[in-house]
Amino acid sequence: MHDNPIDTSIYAAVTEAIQGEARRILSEGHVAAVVGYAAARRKGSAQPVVVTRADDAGKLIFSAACVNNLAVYLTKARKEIPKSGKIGIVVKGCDLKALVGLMGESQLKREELYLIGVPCAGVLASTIQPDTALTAGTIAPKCRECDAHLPTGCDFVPARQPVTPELEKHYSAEIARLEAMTPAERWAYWKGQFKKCIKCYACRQVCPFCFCEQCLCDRNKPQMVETTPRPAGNFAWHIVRAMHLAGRCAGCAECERVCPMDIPLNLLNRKMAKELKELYDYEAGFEVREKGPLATYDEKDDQSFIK
Amino acid sequence: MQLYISEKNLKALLDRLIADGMRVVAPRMDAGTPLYGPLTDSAGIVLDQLPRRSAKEAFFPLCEDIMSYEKQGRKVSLTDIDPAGFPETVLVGVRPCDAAAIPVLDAVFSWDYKDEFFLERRRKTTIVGLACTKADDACFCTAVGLSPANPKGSDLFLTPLEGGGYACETFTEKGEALVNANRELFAEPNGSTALPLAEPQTERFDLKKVKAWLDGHFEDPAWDSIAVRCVGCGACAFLCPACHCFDIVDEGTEKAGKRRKNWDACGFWKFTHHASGHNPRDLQPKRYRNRIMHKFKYYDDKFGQTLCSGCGRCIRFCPVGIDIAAIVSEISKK
Amino acid sequence: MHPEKTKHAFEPKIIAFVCTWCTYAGADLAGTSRMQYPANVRVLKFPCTGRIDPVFILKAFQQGADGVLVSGCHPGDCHYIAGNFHARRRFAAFRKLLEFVGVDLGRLQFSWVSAAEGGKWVEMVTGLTERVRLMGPMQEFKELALEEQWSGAINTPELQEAYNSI
Amino acid sequence: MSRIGVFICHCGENISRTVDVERVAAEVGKLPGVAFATDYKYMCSDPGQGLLKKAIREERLSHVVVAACSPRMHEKTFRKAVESAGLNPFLCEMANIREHCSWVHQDRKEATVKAIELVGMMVERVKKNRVLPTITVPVTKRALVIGGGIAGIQAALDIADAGYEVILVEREPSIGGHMAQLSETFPTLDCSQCIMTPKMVDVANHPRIRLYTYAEIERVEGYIGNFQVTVRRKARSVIEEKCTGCGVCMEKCPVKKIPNKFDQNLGMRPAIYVPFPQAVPNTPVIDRENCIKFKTGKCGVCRKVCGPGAVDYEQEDRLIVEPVGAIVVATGFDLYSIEEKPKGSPIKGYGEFGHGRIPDVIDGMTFERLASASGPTGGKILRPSDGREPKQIVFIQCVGSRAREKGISYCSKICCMYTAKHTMLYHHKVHDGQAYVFFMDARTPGKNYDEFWRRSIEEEEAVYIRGMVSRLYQKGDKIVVMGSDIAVGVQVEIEADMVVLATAVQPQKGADALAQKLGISYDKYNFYSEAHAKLRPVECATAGIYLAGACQGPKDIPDTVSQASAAAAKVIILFARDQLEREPIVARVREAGCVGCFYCKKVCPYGAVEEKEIRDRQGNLVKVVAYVNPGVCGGCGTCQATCPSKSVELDGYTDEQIVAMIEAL
Repeated sequence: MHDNPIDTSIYAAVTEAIQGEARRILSEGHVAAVVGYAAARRKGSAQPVVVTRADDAGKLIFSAACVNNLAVYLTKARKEIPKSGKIGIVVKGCDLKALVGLMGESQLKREELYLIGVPCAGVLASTIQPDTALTAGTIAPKCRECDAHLPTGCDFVPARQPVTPELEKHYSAEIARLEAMTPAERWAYWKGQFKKCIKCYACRQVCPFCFCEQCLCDRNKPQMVETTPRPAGNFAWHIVRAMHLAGRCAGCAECERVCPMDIPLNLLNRKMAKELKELYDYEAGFEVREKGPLATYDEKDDQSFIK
Repeated sequence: MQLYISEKNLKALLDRLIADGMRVVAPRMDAGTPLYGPLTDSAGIVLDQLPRRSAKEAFFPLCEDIMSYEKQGRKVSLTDIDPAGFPETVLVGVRPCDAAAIPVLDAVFSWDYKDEFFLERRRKTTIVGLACTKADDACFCTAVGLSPANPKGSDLFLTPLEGGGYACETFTEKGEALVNANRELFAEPNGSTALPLAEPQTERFDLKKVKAWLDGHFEDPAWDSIAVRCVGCGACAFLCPACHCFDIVDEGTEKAGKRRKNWDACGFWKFTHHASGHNPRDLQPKRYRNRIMHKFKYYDDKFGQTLCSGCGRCIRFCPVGIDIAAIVSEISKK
Repeated sequence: MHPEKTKHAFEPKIIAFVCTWCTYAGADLAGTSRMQYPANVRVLKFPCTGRIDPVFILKAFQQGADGVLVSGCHPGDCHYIAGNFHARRRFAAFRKLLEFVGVDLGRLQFSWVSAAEGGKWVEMVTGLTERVRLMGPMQEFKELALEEQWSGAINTPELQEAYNSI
Repeated sequence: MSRIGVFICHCGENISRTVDVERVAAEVGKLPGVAFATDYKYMCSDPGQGLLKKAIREERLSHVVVAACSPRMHEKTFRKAVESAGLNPFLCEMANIREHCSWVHQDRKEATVKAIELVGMMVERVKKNRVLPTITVPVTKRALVIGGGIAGIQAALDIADAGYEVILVEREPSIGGHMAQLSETFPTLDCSQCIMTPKMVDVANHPRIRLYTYAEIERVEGYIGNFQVTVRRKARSVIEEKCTGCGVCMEKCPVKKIPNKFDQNLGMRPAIYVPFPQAVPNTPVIDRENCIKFKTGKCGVCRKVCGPGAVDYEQEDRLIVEPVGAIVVATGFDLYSIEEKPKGSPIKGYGEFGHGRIPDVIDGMTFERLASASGPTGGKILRPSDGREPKQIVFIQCVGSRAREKGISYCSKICCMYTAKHTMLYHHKVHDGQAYVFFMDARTPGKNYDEFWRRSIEEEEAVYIRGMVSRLYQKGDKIVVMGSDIAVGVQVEIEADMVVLATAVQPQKGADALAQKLGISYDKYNFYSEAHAKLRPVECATAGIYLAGACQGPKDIPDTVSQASAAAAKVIILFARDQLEREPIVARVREAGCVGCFYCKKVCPYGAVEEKEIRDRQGNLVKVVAYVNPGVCGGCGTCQATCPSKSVELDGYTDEQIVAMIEAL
């Protein structure tokens, strides 16, 4: 089961199409730069790249190792990317949801972007060596419940149809498992996970929605969240992080992928997404909406929990 | 002293140490992640994976109290942490890249100011190193002049043997003392050959050339292209066996609290952010430049050593795939 | 003659976050009406429940609260038009999060208490105090606060004492 | 380092009886930053405030905490005192150790410990308090009066006579309210319309009163001195400016038999109508539900006969925005109708009294219409069922009122007096008739009220029976009323021709919805709440909004008029100033941290958040950040709780202040 291969044969053609489109829009002056993926030293690996010359378009690739959500390079990590002109960006369906959210939060303007969508069958899980073949066992957990293999509303999408086998859903199963626990068991589970946290803030830095210039958790007057990586401070940080992403996170799972301590951060995000869907019938990332579920209200909202 | 210890006896040794009240720190699974930590018994030890965090935390904790304060009425009482209270420790299963970084850190912690928090732990800890038989393409100890069998930093070094067990060699008095106190668990070498050692694939850096380039290229457009992708987290520095920057924070309330020392990372925006609001390292490439400079130039300038032992953690766990081995290799070719 | 007071082995610390217009006034009314309730509650006044950041609830637990009460104006009665509507959503989400990380929601009570509901205020405070008294101290956050990373931990008698005291 | 002064009030014995105030002062005196701590019998008294001011000067205090009653009571007092001693008033905080401590706990030890902690919390909070400058805002010197009954009319006339413009909004087609429906008024028995209609005309003719009848409040925005009120002028179908009030349309309207609400549905009116002949404005309105033109498209008689061409079938609702500086709410009351239980009403109903089932069981207001010379019977008391004169009439008091088991515990206040009046009016009109009154107590406090009540018994021969009615039922054309006379201890059975129920006074329907638009509070019966039961009976807790009349609680005419004039005086006081100082509890944006996600703007209930461009010296756009208009900000702080980076902060309730309090626990 776990070694069932997943067909990534379209990625070669997708790579070629991305290169062609990038070359065209750069040479025709449509965009000032294209943010995409390029091969790196390690076998099979890929890393984010900013291409500004048409001649460099050949560097762009797409493979199962192209795990990053590049949306982060359009907001807070944007400082070094050419400011003038449109930016082209290579996006998977999951990444696109973040862009949609960022547009709703006044961080991006659609007209300033050129979206190169990627038909995607899935990418590798975080702990897997980059040269590993994509299988049911090596695929990233988020890809198991992907509903956006083909991004919509992009300026360009290579005409390829990814083959996407039905996979067991990871997060839904994990949420159900945790929900079935007693509060004490859940506490013990999360305590064990959060204890590992070293406050490297990789989760925050890669998150497209953690675009604040000064994170609340970095402030010391008052210190809302302890900065020390002790169990208490870690717990507080992760609760605050999950709460700040509630109703915004569309599940790119970058936080979880980059966590060097393997903390299942996206599980918290998915749980919140599930609750907000149940409470307010809201799902992030499908359309540009001015107000998220926690920025608006309905007079008839559920208040069964309020006496 | 060259000896042999079987896997069984190694575990017996650990159990005996634990029973004697010694703190035995070794890689074990912690909520699904291989991490160093105190063992409760030898069964928990995990020796087939490189722990996610390096061994430095046994001497330079992720977070430690250095002082506490308490206000009673108008009186404030301060209590220093006494390093004498640190526990005697045996650190087991330390890979050469982790072990080699520890003596490198001695330099900075005993330079002008003697950091008793670090040094007392150093004194009280016996390091049992372990040679590597596996490497992936992020490993590059050989590129910085170390090797999968280098005992640098180890008091006692274990090399896995064909047919099981370890060749055991002592390098310091501490190592010898550990062996002598438990001599019956060790045997004379039985002539088995060592397992084939790992062979990291990276070519050796010319560290002199690297430093020479760095000496002259504080300002260089290359930094922009190297670090354009850096998102400014601290994963590389925190996983690194040699990075040792820390931040001191006071935490608590008006009534009572602690002064604490935490790991810090030069990749953070806040690292050089002045109270005035000015930040001399205002952009990410300047911060990443500091990481490379510190490892391959500043530390060399000051202590004649390189602040990198090639463990490859920063490569494996960089969220955006920054590859220090590739970068330094590139520099060495300039 | 005062009625005999029952002594309890455990007196929980209850923190109440209330809005100034309704619940604070309701609590004032309980006072002017000389109603009686357990002395465990400490009230923090906010202009509006809309001002109550979930972090404060977290912080209260971290600072040793055994129970937290959050109370404001009934829907539609908000002095600031809609602050309590926003708060309602925020709290609905936050309590789900706390529940998911293992906080027993029995310790967290939300209520609408108007300026006219002194009796309801008493009922809320008494109910929560009694429930939390039965549940015992909120160990989780207190333990967490004392816990160190293994590498930074030192086994001092003071630390042990602190552990034993919770 | 702060030098905080802490002042613990005994409040006579109100606090010191339960809280060991000296101990509290001693304990908080030890807290870091506290330079001075003392206790005093009455902090709010002159000597108490003197003590405070003296300590500020002599001890060079930087902050002040007064531990006493609720800040809702005396925060202003102490802040003013602090200010007069040269400190910024916002460096003073109160710890509530009375309402929240001494009054609600009996155990002295527990209460003392709690008081020490409450004061300790405020000490930590006040350390983080900042000097806040007062914010001044201009005052729009126009008032809005909601409700055109006697309360609204009086308030509008008083304010307008003082020289200010008034917008008077009335839901019905004419002003006048309930008072216009009454026959004669107690305790003088002068004709209600005779004293009311001149006032109505005064309103119509007043150069500074703009009257919107057949209109409702759609939306209220802004704050004291600067409200923006949107008024919905419902389509009248008659152009007021053109109509001369000749009445031809009403004469010619083919639909004539529509029960007239003004006459409690006893009289009839056409589909185009004024509710009563003296209506102000004397402009008809088309009742679109009953008009043939609107129902079928045919007819159009009224337009044809209207000389000035005032009838306009196409007219639509119009929304008018009026800037005003103050609002008087005078929406009045309604009688509880026990035939139907209004949705959400706390009253359980009085099915046993047959109202709605037995035609000759009526309520007090219907009796008023029967007794009124301009009423449907021309002032004759006649039974609705057969038009006969009732020879035996029973009045039942406290129907709904003072009946906790039915859901209302308050006294409706006016029924004793109007029932006495009814017995008199009855006796004057039906000389051979006999009136019986079932009552619990007669409540007659008021000038000449008890004399009036006695007259009804002694001179007008009403028989008062102390006791309640258990049941009544129709028997032939009689109504059998069964009750008890508890004074004598016997069961009473009266065969009556008519029964009049003094049903409870309730707020108008929709009072809660209006309160929500205004942002004012109301009690569980939907009566509007005053800011203080004794000392601020006319003001709402929401600044700039005042109450007049029965919308605040049951009231008779003299009380209503007094309160209306009082509310008008409050408005005039406000308008006497050009600038208004407002509490500086407003949100401010820390631009350095703002990333322009505008969550604050999305949640701000006041629309106070604007987008502001930050440009560098060359004029290049650096970023767009939020800006809070301090004049518009209501000070709720929802923006701060929502802001992800906490780059907007509510002065007076900063995170630092709140966290300091939490950490003090």
